[in-house]
Amino acid sequence: MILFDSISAKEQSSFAIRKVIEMIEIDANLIKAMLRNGKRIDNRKSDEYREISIKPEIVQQAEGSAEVRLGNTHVVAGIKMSIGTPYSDSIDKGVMSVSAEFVPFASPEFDSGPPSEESIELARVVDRAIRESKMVAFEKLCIKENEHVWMVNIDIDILSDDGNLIDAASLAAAAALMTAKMPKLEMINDKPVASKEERADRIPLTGIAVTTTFVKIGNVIVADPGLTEISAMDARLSIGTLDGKLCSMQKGGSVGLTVEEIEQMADMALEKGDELRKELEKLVLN
Amino acid sequence: MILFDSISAKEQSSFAIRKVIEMIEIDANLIKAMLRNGKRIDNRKSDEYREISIKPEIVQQAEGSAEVRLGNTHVVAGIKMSIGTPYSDSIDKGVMSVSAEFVPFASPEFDSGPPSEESIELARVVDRAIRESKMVAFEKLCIKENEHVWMVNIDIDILSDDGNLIDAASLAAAAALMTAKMPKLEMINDKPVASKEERADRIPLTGIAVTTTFVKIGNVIVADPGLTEISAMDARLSIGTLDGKLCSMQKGGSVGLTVEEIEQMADMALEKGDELRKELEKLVLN
Amino acid sequence: MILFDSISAKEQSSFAIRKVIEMIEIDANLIKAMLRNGKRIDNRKSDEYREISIKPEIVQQAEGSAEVRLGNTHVVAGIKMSIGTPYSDSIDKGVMSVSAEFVPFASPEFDSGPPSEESIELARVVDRAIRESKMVAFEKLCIKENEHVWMVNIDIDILSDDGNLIDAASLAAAAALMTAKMPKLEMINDKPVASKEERADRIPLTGIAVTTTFVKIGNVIVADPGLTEISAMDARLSIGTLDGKLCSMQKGGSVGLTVEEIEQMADMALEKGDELRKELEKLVLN
Amino acid sequence: MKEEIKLIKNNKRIDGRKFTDLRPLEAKVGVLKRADGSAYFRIGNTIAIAGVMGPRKVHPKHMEKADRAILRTEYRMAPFSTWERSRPGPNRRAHEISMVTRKALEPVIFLEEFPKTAINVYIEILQADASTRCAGINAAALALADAGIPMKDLVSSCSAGIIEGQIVLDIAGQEDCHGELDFPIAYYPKKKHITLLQMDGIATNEQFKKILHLAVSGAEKIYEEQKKALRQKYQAELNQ
Amino acid sequence: MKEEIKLIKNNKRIDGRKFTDLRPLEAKVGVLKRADGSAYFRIGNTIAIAGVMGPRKVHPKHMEKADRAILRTEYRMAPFSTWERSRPGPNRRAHEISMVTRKALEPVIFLEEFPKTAINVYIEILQADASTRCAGINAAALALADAGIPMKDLVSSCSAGIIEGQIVLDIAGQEDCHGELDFPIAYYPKKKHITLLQMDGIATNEQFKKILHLAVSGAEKIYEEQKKALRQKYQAELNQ
Amino acid sequence: MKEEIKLIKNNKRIDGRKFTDLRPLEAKVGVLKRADGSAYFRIGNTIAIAGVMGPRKVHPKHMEKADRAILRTEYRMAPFSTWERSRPGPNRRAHEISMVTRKALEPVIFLEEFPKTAINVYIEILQADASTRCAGINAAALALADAGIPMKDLVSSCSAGIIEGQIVLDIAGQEDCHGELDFPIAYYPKKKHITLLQMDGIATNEQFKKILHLAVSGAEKIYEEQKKALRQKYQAELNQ
Repeated sequence: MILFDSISAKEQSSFAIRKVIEMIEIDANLIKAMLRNGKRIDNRKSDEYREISIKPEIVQQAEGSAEVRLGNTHVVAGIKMSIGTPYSDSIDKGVMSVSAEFVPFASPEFDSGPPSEESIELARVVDRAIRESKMVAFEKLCIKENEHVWMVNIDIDILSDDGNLIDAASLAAAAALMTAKMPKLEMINDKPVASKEERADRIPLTGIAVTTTFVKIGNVIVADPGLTEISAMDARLSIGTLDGKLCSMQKGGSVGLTVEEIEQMADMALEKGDELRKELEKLVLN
Repeated sequence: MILFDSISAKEQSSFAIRKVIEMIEIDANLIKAMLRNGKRIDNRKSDEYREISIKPEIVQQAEGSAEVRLGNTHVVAGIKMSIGTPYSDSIDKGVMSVSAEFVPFASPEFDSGPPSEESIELARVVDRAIRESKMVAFEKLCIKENEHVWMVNIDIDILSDDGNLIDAASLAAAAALMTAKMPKLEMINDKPVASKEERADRIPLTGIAVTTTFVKIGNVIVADPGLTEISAMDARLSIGTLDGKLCSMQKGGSVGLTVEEIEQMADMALEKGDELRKELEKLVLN
Repeated sequence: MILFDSISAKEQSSFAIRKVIEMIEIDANLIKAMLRNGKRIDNRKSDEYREISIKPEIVQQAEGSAEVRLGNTHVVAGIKMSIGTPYSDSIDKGVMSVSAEFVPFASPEFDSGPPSEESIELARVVDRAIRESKMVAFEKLCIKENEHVWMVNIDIDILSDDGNLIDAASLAAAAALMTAKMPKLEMINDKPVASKEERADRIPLTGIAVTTTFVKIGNVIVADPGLTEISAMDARLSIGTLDGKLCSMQKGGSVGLTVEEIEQMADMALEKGDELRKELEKLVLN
Repeated sequence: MKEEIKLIKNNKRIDGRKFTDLRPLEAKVGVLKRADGSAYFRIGNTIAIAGVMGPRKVHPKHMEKADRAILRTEYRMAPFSTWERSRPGPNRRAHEISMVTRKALEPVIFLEEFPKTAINVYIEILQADASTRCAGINAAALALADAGIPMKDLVSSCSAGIIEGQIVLDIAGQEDCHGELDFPIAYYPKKKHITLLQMDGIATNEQFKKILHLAVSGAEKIYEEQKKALRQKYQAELNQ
Repeated sequence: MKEEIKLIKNNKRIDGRKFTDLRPLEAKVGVLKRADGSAYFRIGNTIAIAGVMGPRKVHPKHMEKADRAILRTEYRMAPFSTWERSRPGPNRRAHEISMVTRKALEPVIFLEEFPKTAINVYIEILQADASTRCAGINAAALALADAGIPMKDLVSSCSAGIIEGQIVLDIAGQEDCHGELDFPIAYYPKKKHITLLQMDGIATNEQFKKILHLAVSGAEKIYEEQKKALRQKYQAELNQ
Repeated sequence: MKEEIKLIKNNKRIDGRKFTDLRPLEAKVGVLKRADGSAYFRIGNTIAIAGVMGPRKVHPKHMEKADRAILRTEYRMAPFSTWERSRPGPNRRAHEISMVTRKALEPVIFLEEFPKTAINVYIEILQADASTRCAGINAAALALADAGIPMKDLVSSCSAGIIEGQIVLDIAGQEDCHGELDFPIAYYPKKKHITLLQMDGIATNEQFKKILHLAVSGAEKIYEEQKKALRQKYQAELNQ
């Protein structure tokens, strides 16, 4: 319908059709019926992830950054570092803060406004996977005990939500941490100052934590749920892992899980977590 | 109606009846008619308070705390102290701040949201009774002139609003102040720091201010109005007193008071204030 | 209708009539039709401003202040100064901040709430005219490089909006700057402190920037649009000038302007700007 | 470091007034073009402008009352009205003053004449030198009258207090920070009703009663000035 | 500068408990006069009060569901409940806990019995000494029952964790700051479903499975105490 | 302490461009799966993504117009897009840019085709290196086209300015902080209308006119690139 001289009527109609197809809602019952027969809506195996693309260092202004696509889910993580004061209960450690925001075009359901419950949970789950795994050597981010430490701000921009934001965001945060360069430290009048444009060392890491998310739909457990699977899910479990250990968990969804189901997901998380870590390491070796 | 094996049908019905009775609204006209005949809805005398219960030191984490029940009105006051900088117009005095919040279950009328007009007024009236009576020796809460003073945060949690929150909150604040223990003062690198868990002296007090509240309904003045009396009231006057003197007043309600009515309430406040003070002193002697 | 013994029935009716007349809406089409015949609704010439009244120093508590009436548009600007720290990218310069607020009685359309788009734009346009013209010698407002500078807060109170707030506010800000007296600087414990009540020097100015606003209605361009003209306008251009030069511009309205129209407005702005500057200078010589 | 300030010398106050004097005052009605009613009230260096909008539809609708108008009041201080710039936006003090102002005015307004509407009263303090809530109420009562809202009477507001042990009328300037007691009231003269009353500071019962009567006498003086301002406005309109 | 704190001595925890002991606990139902249902739950020094309001009309209306009630939960901490005063108003942590609390409770409530209404659950933490979300959920389940909301079961919540390498039940006090792993769950006993699960800290898969079973056993003990509290309340009512 | 930065050497700008060169640019249409229309626009190191949602129902309803769609625009900066982290949430600058962006786009959209709806345009600046509002408008115009919104034309936006006395096109990098004048415009090419115009900095009338013409010529170049991006998108779709 766009009145633009170079676009023909035919083009316009193909365009309109695409929009209609997109609007057909995939039925949650269909998904459940297919799963009972061992099929996912996009033919993936139950523990198979969608195609993953990870591009680090896409924002020059940020100390670290990465764009992650997980199928049509699309997030950007950016890291900004500055110098601040430590918390009084950990005077010799750097400080980290993780935020996540839906850009309003990420999803038709989204309305602009204060941070949603979902983005708060997302940020906190990503935060905990990093913090609890001890993957960042925060004790090395102390500049002067009780006075100056590095502050690591990780911001997640959600550009497109097609399901499983938690894993996408956690991959993006990890990739940004792995490739970030800290601002050069300068001393001005005996006070440490972060150089605005000069960068120096990498952020000290002890390993790479990733999150793997599973949903239970009926009696079936699948990994990396897409948006339509999430709309049909009963329960969700996101599990952070690092080097063969579990480091954080968060259950979602309004149905419970049995002990056995949780144990099964923990087993799968350790396996899939290693695969995702390999993807990330490939990236750094490049 | 709860589907719980140990609860019988009979129990359920007794429960339902209780709820219905509670829902019957007591008519403001009935209250007025009764008062014209010298009767209050709960048979109290015009200057009689409901049963008062005061429990101090109920929160270990707080420097001071007290739970007050005035009939079914139920509040908790908690005091937290920290070290801060004095105001530029009183560089040698401690700082006090009073806040009040309705916990949303305090009243069916209440909706969660920003602090209501009523809770703002409540906090300010309690604040002024304490501040203007000079019951706290703020000059003794100075640590170093122009640099460090004690900050006294008094928070009022309103758990159940059955009328006359002002007097309940002011009793709770007074009881919390009377029984509070200040954090121990430590010097770290020549800077005063409040110990997190060790406590030392009491807050220096010069007396005990209490607030007594009266409402005018038609031509009758009654003390300690219950919720139904408040719904029928024309005007309200809350009067702070200390040691036989008046120290603060706040009128409420959308009808005026005559000079004579105000004078009568002031006389009553001085008398009832002494009674409430005795209740509080009993508490401290225990 | 007011039931006040000294007001007669006749008075009441004359009063009611006035209100009715005010409520008659002037039709945008009428304005356009008149303009096609070269007439403005209030008979002004196309480049003629409404009557301007400027009263400086109307608020004793403010370092500088001025009340401006432009026809029935009515604003007050007030300047408060304090000592603060410079921005890290201009460590030897004073800091300025401009805010504007609609007092809710300024316009029947206005509803109380967060700052409106219109008041944000107003403040930013006034700010830029002052800042970009370099009329304030901010380098002279440095007290100690990288440590202490003067902060200049300019607040615009909009009391009555009858159109062209931008020019009225910019005149008021200029008049307040021209007549302001800075607080006396005192040193207390080697720290500079602004005296609360004693005033000293004037704010160092290099010239006087003013803003002149034009609207296009159909094919006609008029200066100083009144409220009804604004309701009929296609596009608006506000142009800041100082000493024969252009220093800031802001386009408004939802219709575009041609290059020629913009050039014409720039020419007019330089001419009208000089006239407004003369009004302001008259004020200072008084 | 702190100098002693003497607020009373030779039975005169620091600004030359006697104990029971009001500051010079000025009242004007109909000062704003676009409000339904408006007024300016100045007492000494305290300046209030009030504007009335309404009766108009209530937004949000669930706040409207089937049998009467609701009165809404908003008290604000211009950021430059005080020695230290006050941040725009209401703080807890302004919220409380808005509320007591509303309750001070409600008794005199025939709210039942305009069911399902809101009458909005906005008060802007342009310059604050003590007793700003009183000045605001005085301006608001005039603005309501100017808006043609049916009223039983005006409301007149005045403060009294104690400075250096002496009971005085209309606290101002240094008396505000260094005085011992501040006592603002609002008064509904025809009915002799006190519609606002606040007290901050210590008084014996005897002192209190004296202050109360003094404040009422002050409000009565202000009432006369308010009526004068209204008459001037209507006289001017008749002469047009 | 930091002292080493020993959390375990002689197979005893710092507060004298054995590894699989809960702290002393207390549960009371019907503690608030003006809520539709309420309960008090204390475990050691952690105190939660829950109040239920509803079912009632949904405001704003666009949030209502045609076929069932919506459950709303709000978790709050009293400002004086923690060693450092916590600012009033919800932060991100409180938002998250409100959300997981809601999801922990939803599975047991017959929401479909009250279409187009809201059931509001408010939790106030009066004193915070670890496992506050668990205490809040335990109080909330009792308050829902007290409000007469039809439920399939109660929900019982408990934490487990690792301190100094040892798996323990119901983390408290110093164990909270100095322990290695915190693991709160909520449990729907009749269905043996875990309705809340969070983990913070590092565990091998084997350790994890032990902790999970221990936490469930703790929740089962709490379930018995909750039922006792409910019975007491209804017994008291029958005796009136 | 401040070093002098030379922005122009040998008639070349600090990044090697000639005075009237644009930075290298890249435009892509249809980059977001879940938006109704979307586009990516990069010019040098400034990257904007725009997404369009709508036409859709207006919420809150009282903002809807009976005879046309309303256009809503929201300009945001990713927190990591600038040298100093920018706090999330709109500040006054972002509010103003959202507003001028809306007014820049409105003239080309057939809003009357979709009465009682809202068309929402969201712009996210991923990387900010001057002229972000221009990049945002360029992306937004493409995203509107991608969403199938009927338009009279695209809108093309570009900045010009003065650095070291020299008039240049498309201010970038150091030129932004150290230049003398910044002049962004938006342009509706078919009608030769300027729909956004802002100027910050001092110019003679003569200089101003040169800058104005230069900015228009820049916008015309960008217009060609935008059309190219649109053609690529539709060509790709036809080939599917």
